[in-house]
Amino acid sequence: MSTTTAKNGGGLGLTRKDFQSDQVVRWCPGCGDYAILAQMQKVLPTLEIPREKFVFVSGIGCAARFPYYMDTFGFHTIHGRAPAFATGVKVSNPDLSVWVISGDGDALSIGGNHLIHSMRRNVGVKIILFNNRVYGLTKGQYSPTSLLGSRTKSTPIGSVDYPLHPLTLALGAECSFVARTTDRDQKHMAAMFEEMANHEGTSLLEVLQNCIVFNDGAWHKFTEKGMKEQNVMYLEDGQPLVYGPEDARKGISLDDYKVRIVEADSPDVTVHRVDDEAGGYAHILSRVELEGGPVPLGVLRKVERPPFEGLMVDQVAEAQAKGEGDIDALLNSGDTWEHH
Amino acid sequence: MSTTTAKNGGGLGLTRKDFQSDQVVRWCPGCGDYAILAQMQKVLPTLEIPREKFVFVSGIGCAARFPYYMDTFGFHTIHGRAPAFATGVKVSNPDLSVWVISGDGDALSIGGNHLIHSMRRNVGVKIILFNNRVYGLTKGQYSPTSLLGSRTKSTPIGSVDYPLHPLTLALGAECSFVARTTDRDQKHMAAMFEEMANHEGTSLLEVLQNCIVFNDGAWHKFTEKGMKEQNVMYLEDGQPLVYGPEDARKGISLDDYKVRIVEADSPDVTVHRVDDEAGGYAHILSRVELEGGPVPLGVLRKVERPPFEGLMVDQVAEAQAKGEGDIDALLNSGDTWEHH
Amino acid sequence: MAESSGKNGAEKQLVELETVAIRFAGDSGDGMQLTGDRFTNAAAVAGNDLSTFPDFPAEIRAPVGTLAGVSGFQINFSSRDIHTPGDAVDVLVAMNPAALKTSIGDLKSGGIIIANVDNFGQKNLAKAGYESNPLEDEEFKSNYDVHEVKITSMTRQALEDMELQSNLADRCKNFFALGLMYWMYSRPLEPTREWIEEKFGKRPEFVQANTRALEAGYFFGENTEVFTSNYIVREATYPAGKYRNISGNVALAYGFIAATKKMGINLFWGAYPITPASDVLHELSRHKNFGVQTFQAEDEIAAVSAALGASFTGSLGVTCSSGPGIALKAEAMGLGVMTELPMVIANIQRGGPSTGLPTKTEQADLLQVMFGRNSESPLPVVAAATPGDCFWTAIEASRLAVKYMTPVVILSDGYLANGSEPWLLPKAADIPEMPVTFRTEPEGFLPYLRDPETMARPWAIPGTPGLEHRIGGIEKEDRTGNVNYEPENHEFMVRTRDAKIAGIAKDIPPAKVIGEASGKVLVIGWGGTFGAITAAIEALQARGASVSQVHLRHLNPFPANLEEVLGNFEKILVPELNLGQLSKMLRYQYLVDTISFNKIQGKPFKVGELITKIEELL
Amino acid sequence: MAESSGKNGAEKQLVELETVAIRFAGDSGDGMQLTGDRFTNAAAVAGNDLSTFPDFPAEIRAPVGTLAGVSGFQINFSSRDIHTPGDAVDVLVAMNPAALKTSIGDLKSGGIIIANVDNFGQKNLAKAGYESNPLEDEEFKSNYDVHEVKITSMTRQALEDMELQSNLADRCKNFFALGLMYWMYSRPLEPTREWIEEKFGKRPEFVQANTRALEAGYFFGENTEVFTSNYIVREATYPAGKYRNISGNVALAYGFIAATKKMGINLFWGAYPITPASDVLHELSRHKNFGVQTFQAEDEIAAVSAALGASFTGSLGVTCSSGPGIALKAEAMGLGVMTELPMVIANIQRGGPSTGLPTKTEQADLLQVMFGRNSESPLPVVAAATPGDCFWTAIEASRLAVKYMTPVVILSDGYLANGSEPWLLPKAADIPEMPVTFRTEPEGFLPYLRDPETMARPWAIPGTPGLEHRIGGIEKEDRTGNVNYEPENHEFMVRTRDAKIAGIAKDIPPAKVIGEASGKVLVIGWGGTFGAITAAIEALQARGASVSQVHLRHLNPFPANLEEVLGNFEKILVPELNLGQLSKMLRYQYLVDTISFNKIQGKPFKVGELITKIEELL
Ligand SMILES: Cc1ncc(C[n+]2csc(CCOP(=O)(O)OP(=O)(O)O)c2C)c(N)n1
Ligand SMILES: Cc1ncc(C[n+]2csc(CCOP(=O)(O)OP(=O)(O)O)c2C)c(N)n1
Ligand code: SF4
Ligand code: SF4
Ligand SMILES: [Mg+2]
Ligand SMILES: [Mg+2]
Repeated sequence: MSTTTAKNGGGLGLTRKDFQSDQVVRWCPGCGDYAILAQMQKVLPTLEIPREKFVFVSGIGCAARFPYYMDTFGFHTIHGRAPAFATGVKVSNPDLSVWVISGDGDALSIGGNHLIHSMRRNVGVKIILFNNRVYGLTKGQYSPTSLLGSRTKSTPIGSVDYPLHPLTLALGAECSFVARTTDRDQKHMAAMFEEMANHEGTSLLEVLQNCIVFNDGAWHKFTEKGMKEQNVMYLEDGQPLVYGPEDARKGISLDDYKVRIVEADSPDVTVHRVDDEAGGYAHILSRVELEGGPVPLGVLRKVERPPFEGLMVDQVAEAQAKGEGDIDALLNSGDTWEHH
Repeated sequence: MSTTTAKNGGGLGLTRKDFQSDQVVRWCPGCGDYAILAQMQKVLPTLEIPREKFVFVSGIGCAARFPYYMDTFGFHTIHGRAPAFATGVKVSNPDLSVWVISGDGDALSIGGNHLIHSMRRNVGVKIILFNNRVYGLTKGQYSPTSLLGSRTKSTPIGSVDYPLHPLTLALGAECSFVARTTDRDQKHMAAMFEEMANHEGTSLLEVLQNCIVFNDGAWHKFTEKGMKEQNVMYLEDGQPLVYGPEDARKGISLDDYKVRIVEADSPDVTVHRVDDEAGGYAHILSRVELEGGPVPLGVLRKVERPPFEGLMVDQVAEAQAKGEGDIDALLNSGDTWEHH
Repeated sequence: MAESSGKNGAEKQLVELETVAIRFAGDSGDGMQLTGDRFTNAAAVAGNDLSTFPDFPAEIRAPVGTLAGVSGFQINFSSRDIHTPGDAVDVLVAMNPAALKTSIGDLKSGGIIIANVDNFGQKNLAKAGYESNPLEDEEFKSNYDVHEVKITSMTRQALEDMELQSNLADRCKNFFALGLMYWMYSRPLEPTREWIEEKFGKRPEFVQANTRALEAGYFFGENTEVFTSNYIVREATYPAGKYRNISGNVALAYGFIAATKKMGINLFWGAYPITPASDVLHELSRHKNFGVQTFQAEDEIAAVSAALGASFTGSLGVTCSSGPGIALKAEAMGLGVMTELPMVIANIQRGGPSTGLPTKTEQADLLQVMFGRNSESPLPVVAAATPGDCFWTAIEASRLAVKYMTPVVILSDGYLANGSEPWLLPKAADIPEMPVTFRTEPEGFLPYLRDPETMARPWAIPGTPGLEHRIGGIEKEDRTGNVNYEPENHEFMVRTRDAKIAGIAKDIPPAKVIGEASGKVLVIGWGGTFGAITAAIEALQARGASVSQVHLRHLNPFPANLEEVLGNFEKILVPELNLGQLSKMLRYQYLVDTISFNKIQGKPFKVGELITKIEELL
Repeated sequence: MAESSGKNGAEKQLVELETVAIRFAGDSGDGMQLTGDRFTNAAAVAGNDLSTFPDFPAEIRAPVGTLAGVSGFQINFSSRDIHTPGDAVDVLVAMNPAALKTSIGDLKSGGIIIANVDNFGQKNLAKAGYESNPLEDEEFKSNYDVHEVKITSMTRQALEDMELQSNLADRCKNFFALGLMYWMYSRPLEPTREWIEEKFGKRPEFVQANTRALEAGYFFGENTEVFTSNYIVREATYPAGKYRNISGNVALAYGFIAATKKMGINLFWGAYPITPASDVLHELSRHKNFGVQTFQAEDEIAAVSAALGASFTGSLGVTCSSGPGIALKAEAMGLGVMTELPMVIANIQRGGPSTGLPTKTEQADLLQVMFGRNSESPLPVVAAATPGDCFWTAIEASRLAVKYMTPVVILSDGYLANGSEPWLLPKAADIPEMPVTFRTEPEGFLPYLRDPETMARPWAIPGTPGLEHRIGGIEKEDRTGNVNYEPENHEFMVRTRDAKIAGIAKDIPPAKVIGEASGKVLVIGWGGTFGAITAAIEALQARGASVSQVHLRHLNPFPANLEEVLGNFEKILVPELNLGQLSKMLRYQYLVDTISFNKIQGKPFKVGELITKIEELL
């Protein structure tokens, strides 16, 4: 429930508190979701967008409870379908800032099709995929991102499904903005939210998120002090792919479609480019950690393509420019006759 | 209906006729589907597999009528779900040769999710995607592969959806075998069917197929004499990416993640490799024609990964090896007590 | 009454008839639908009442000459009020043996056959499963008035000097058949000539070829001695006004356009193609100038979801499909019920179960839309009675959706969707205004605070300052709409949702009894059987039988007076194209011992079937 | 009857009781489910009859101390035959104020409260919405027998010398509470000690800590003067034999394992996780040694599709979900009906509509499974009555599926799924053999040639030489199963499918009347309300009331004698946890004026509610 005083935003001094709803947050203590919520509540007031223009749409899952905690418009829909609902919202009013909150099960298992179709259409929605490699809400089954052999409630002797890699899939669906962050990296997450907020077309952000209850530590390698330094590579457009602690910097070469770890100052180090039209570079980049490298955090790909809702609205506007619809004219179109 | 005489196949002199059912083929005269059917009926008898081991599973669409015309086991299911049905079939009896027949609407629109999940699981089914860039059976709406701006029954003033590219998507879903052919290239198609028959894990073959009624000529550039010579590039593992008529051969360089057309004998010409683990090379290859190059025909990617049904069956076998299930033991497990 | 006619040729009889039914039947590629359409238009413009029934195969183009490939178009036209395409036809135009075979059972004894003998060769006869040519069978010939016409060759002849490819010439043969029928039923050629001009204007050779074929057919009738009489069906005496011929799917599209225009909001159409619903999408996609957004989604689930998202955002979200697609929408419809958002779900029913008979009609999804969702999930259901009525049903569904903040289901069917009838054009001004008021006032706003009269919650759309709120599919707290798991609140909300829908009974017209208010038999129907039932009732009432009729537009809730109405009759007959679904609903609701009369053949009722059944009960 | 007890401590009264209901209630993290489980086991081993009702929040871990986070476990145990977890509880163990608040309404007046006062600080009281501490309220104290126990601090004390982190020590406090209850109800500690050993064996410090906490609780009861009496509930006199305690979901899993083992075919389980159905998947995935394949699909549609594909290939394909997931399966279920393949669809119902109350029980999906598919799409529906009965229901559903070549729906619900009861273990040998015969003979094989008795078509699986054939969702020709669009064939097939399912009535037991065969009131129920209805009926019959009971396992078709049975009573009461769904079915089928009694609170009926209602009718 919102407060009854209208806030018109627009640099009108919105604060973090303005984005906190009156509902008690009900995630498990220590869940990575808290950090994501907090960061969102911090970033939104800085965007100079009136609060009433924000819509959060979600499916079902722990992550999907997110909209209840944001004092914006929110729609907690059904499992897997959030991108489709969000498409209806965005197309109905392209002026809104529409965010989709989804989990790895919600977005990639039951919802995989809507996800890829919203991305290929380039619907201007901002999708945050909370990837904890498990089904949290239903208490611990494996998900499409769980590793082969995962022992979970539904796979007590190990799963036999190869996982999906969300960013690779997104690139296969030609998503125009593809990025990754972690639930522990507050500043980086904030930067990603801001970039998404400003991207036209679909943006997909994978957040490596810790489910402390059912899959604790899934991402520790990339989030914990003492490990993340070696295992994380921050991406900067136009900058070389380098990572590692100051005293042991390494570089990544992606020459000839292979992942190679090289010295940080090697001439073979690949320079990052976000505007990878053909997508092959971003594809291999999305797999660096699978080939023994670090996990890339940041924007993997960002290309410009007119968003779906714009094309849709333009088409209607063009048709209307040729003459707004008139019911009588419509009914009287075609062959008519007078009967006496 | 099958004939009542059993054919055990296995080099037992099966012929094309053995694979023709008694149902009248009901596609439009001139439809590209005929050629695909004919080729399948020619290739299967050469595989030394008994006829009763073949199962054709399809969704709904013109293409999906295919199983009715094959004198094998066939299951014409519901729209978009064929890969899921086929998964149940294959896992229940991994010994069967299971083929999925699907259209661009069936496989990529309503069925996109099952498609990507069967591919990421590497279920050993052979998927043939009849891509005619239109909904045939429902009489001519645009499909997810239709070009932006397509004028169809449902988009009389042009579509505003960017298309999906089936092979790019398949690579995003990490499909272990990805190939393309056309409905006019009989020999090439036969070679592809054979390769699929022998691949373990999911194989996806896109067939550029002409719908003569609703989208005639969609692929003429790649299938008609006088045009295809310039526009088609045949892929051979270990061979350079070259194409074009004898007197005007060209090469494709994919260096540095860009598509460049070069002289056929240029040292920059990229050498094709099907075993592209990381998938970035295959990804860019799947987009060569979008970047102004020819359309690649043949196997884009083929990597080995144990198929899902094998892992599934092995897990059950292992469990059974430790002691076959006994109902009494099961019921008596846990805390029990005698009541007198 | 007969007068003599004939200009250049033999003196011929002009016989006046009251009602004529013609069936054009041929291969899918023969253009029978187009021919039927044109004839329909001519009959309409001549002021006849009429009803049509297109019937086409499931395959796009089944093999030429086969039974599976036959495409038919039946038109019934009359100088009196009629309601159906006719139980049996007076004239059968059969372009090949398969067409003859599939339609002959519907030809009246003694009826006219115009057979295109050019196609009655051995091969075609065999494809149709004829061992010998029926046209040459003496018994057959004595049963019908058989005219063997060389339609193909005469068409070719007429175009001989045009140097067309022969297959192009052959594609004009339907116009020859049409011309012949125009002569036979005294229709002017002019409107069709104009139509050809307009349609093929860009290809002058097509214009010429088709026009010549049309004229050739006409003159053939006029000049040869084969036909000794032709006929006239005079203007019907239906209400004066401006008319057009309209199919159910077009009327449905227009209805939604009109409704949203009257509401002053945009129409968002989320759909996934499926026979026989796709044409509504096609039609709407041509009218974006009304601010209509058409979204061809990746599947039915996305279609309904996007529609509900659009409704949340202040458009009227509508989704349209047929049975199998409706099944996929169930979960999202349930969310619509829980979130109490306006939305319309149109189900153009077809034969089932499963894929069933995709191009055939049926009305067997009533219980599906009533109950096909988890738990208690009530929503209003309305059904269209005739093609033109689809327009008004769309408006009524939209009105209820917005006024009561609820998803509403419309039931149409394949017969209404593709069939057509002359339709008295309403004026925009005659359509009631239905202005929408979105909530804007933050003071006192609660998402689930209900209007005391309608029990509707406020429609508060994103973008409205101060109304930020969250909704979703988990049980909601009364008034606030917050997530709430308390037992008493749940029971309260379940009963409230139920009461809201039940309460709509106060806002809909009472069931209207056609005929005496009490008596022996009441025939109660719904949906596309209206025409056939009405025709049967009229015939029986004309004979003085004690039979009355109620046709339900509102299936949930039922009109408030329905129980009383039912109580006034000795027997209640419920004819349905299913195994008795409305019948079940009447039984559990009113404990009335309905008599079900069912037909599940993918075809509408025949008037005669109904009359026979009703007579049994009288 | 009372005897004196007490070893080292004060002399205490040992009071014999017939029936006791205890509720353990605390935070989700407090381990109440485990505590309840252990107590249940102890009661079971002691030979009591019992019934349990776990009730947990929708959130994984709602904020500590809040009402939303309360997790409860109720157990009713008795020396006589009981059927429900008890309308009200005798003892409430409340680990914090929120637990007290949510449960106090269910405590009998004068009932015992064991409150962990360590958690009754200001903060926790506020979180539960208490303005002051109820334990200090005089009126409150006079209404109940309140025991303020420092469970947390005493547990910490008991573990003091172990140098555990305090949060680990605190996690043992549920064992303290359990130990106290063991003392209070005279249960031995040994089995739980052993269980702790087995469960935590790998972490010796856990074993020690939990054991000590358990003992501390027990000794606290024995030694302090707070409790003046403890109780004994003697063995119940239910049938002799070997028992275990079983929940509905485990029983369901076992039933399918047993059924397929008896059939000699593999079980293919296609499922997508959803509360409260997931546990069946979890259980089955542990028993692959029975040749069980568990497939966690990408969604419910894939789950049912893969199951049907597996059935086509000769496994028994089963899919399991809850309401919203069942909605998604509708289309594929229709394909199962059309292709006449065996398959079982288990629906573990939960509160709705939409996402509803995911962790609460309801029985409101009956009409959904009956009618939630396009067109006429009949299939058998069976429902389980008690947790243990889920086993037999699974076997019955499997039997019908394979014998009649049809999809079959099982209805269970959240209450049965998670609740448990002592279950008389059947012997494998007692389960009827159900050998499956696949068709192998090519001679005379036609895919839709039916068995004259069952009307089932042959099961002819891929891999069988000479039986190559094609099936699908388009209407099928009688006998051959080829695609067929003919009107008469369609009607024939629709009626045949209907008749096949209706014919199953011959193969199921007649409805059994519990009580007099005729009389004033018949209470007719189905599903998980069995326990509550039975308890109510027994109580009333004991008082000589003219009331009888029928509980339906088969909901479609109904038992053949049902109409006759209904006719023998003046009033028919249908209690349901919905708005009257079976009631509707009885009304339309038998035109009987049922009286609906409905509760939709996500909770089972209380026996008292039913008694009151029935008494109204007597
Ligand atoms: C149709 C349907 N199927 C299944 C469910 C049960 N369900 C709810 S959330 C969920 C998965 C949650 O996993 P994820 O999306 O990864 O979110 P998380 O809880 O991990 O944040 C499932 C299976 C449902 N609510 N609806
Ligand atoms: C649930 C459902 N939705 C829609 C349809 C209608 N439908 C049948 S086939 C089809 C698309 C066919 O296109 P494609 O897969 O490209 O096959 P093609 O006919 O072009 O070979 C559609 C929309 C259906 N049968 N079922
Ligand atoms: S279950 Fe996991 S994802 Fe869900 S709230 Fe708890 S910690 Fe977070
Ligand atoms: S509609 Fe197109 S795809 Fe379908 S059968 Fe005809 S030509 Fe082939
Ligand atoms: Mg997750
Ligand atoms: Mg297609």
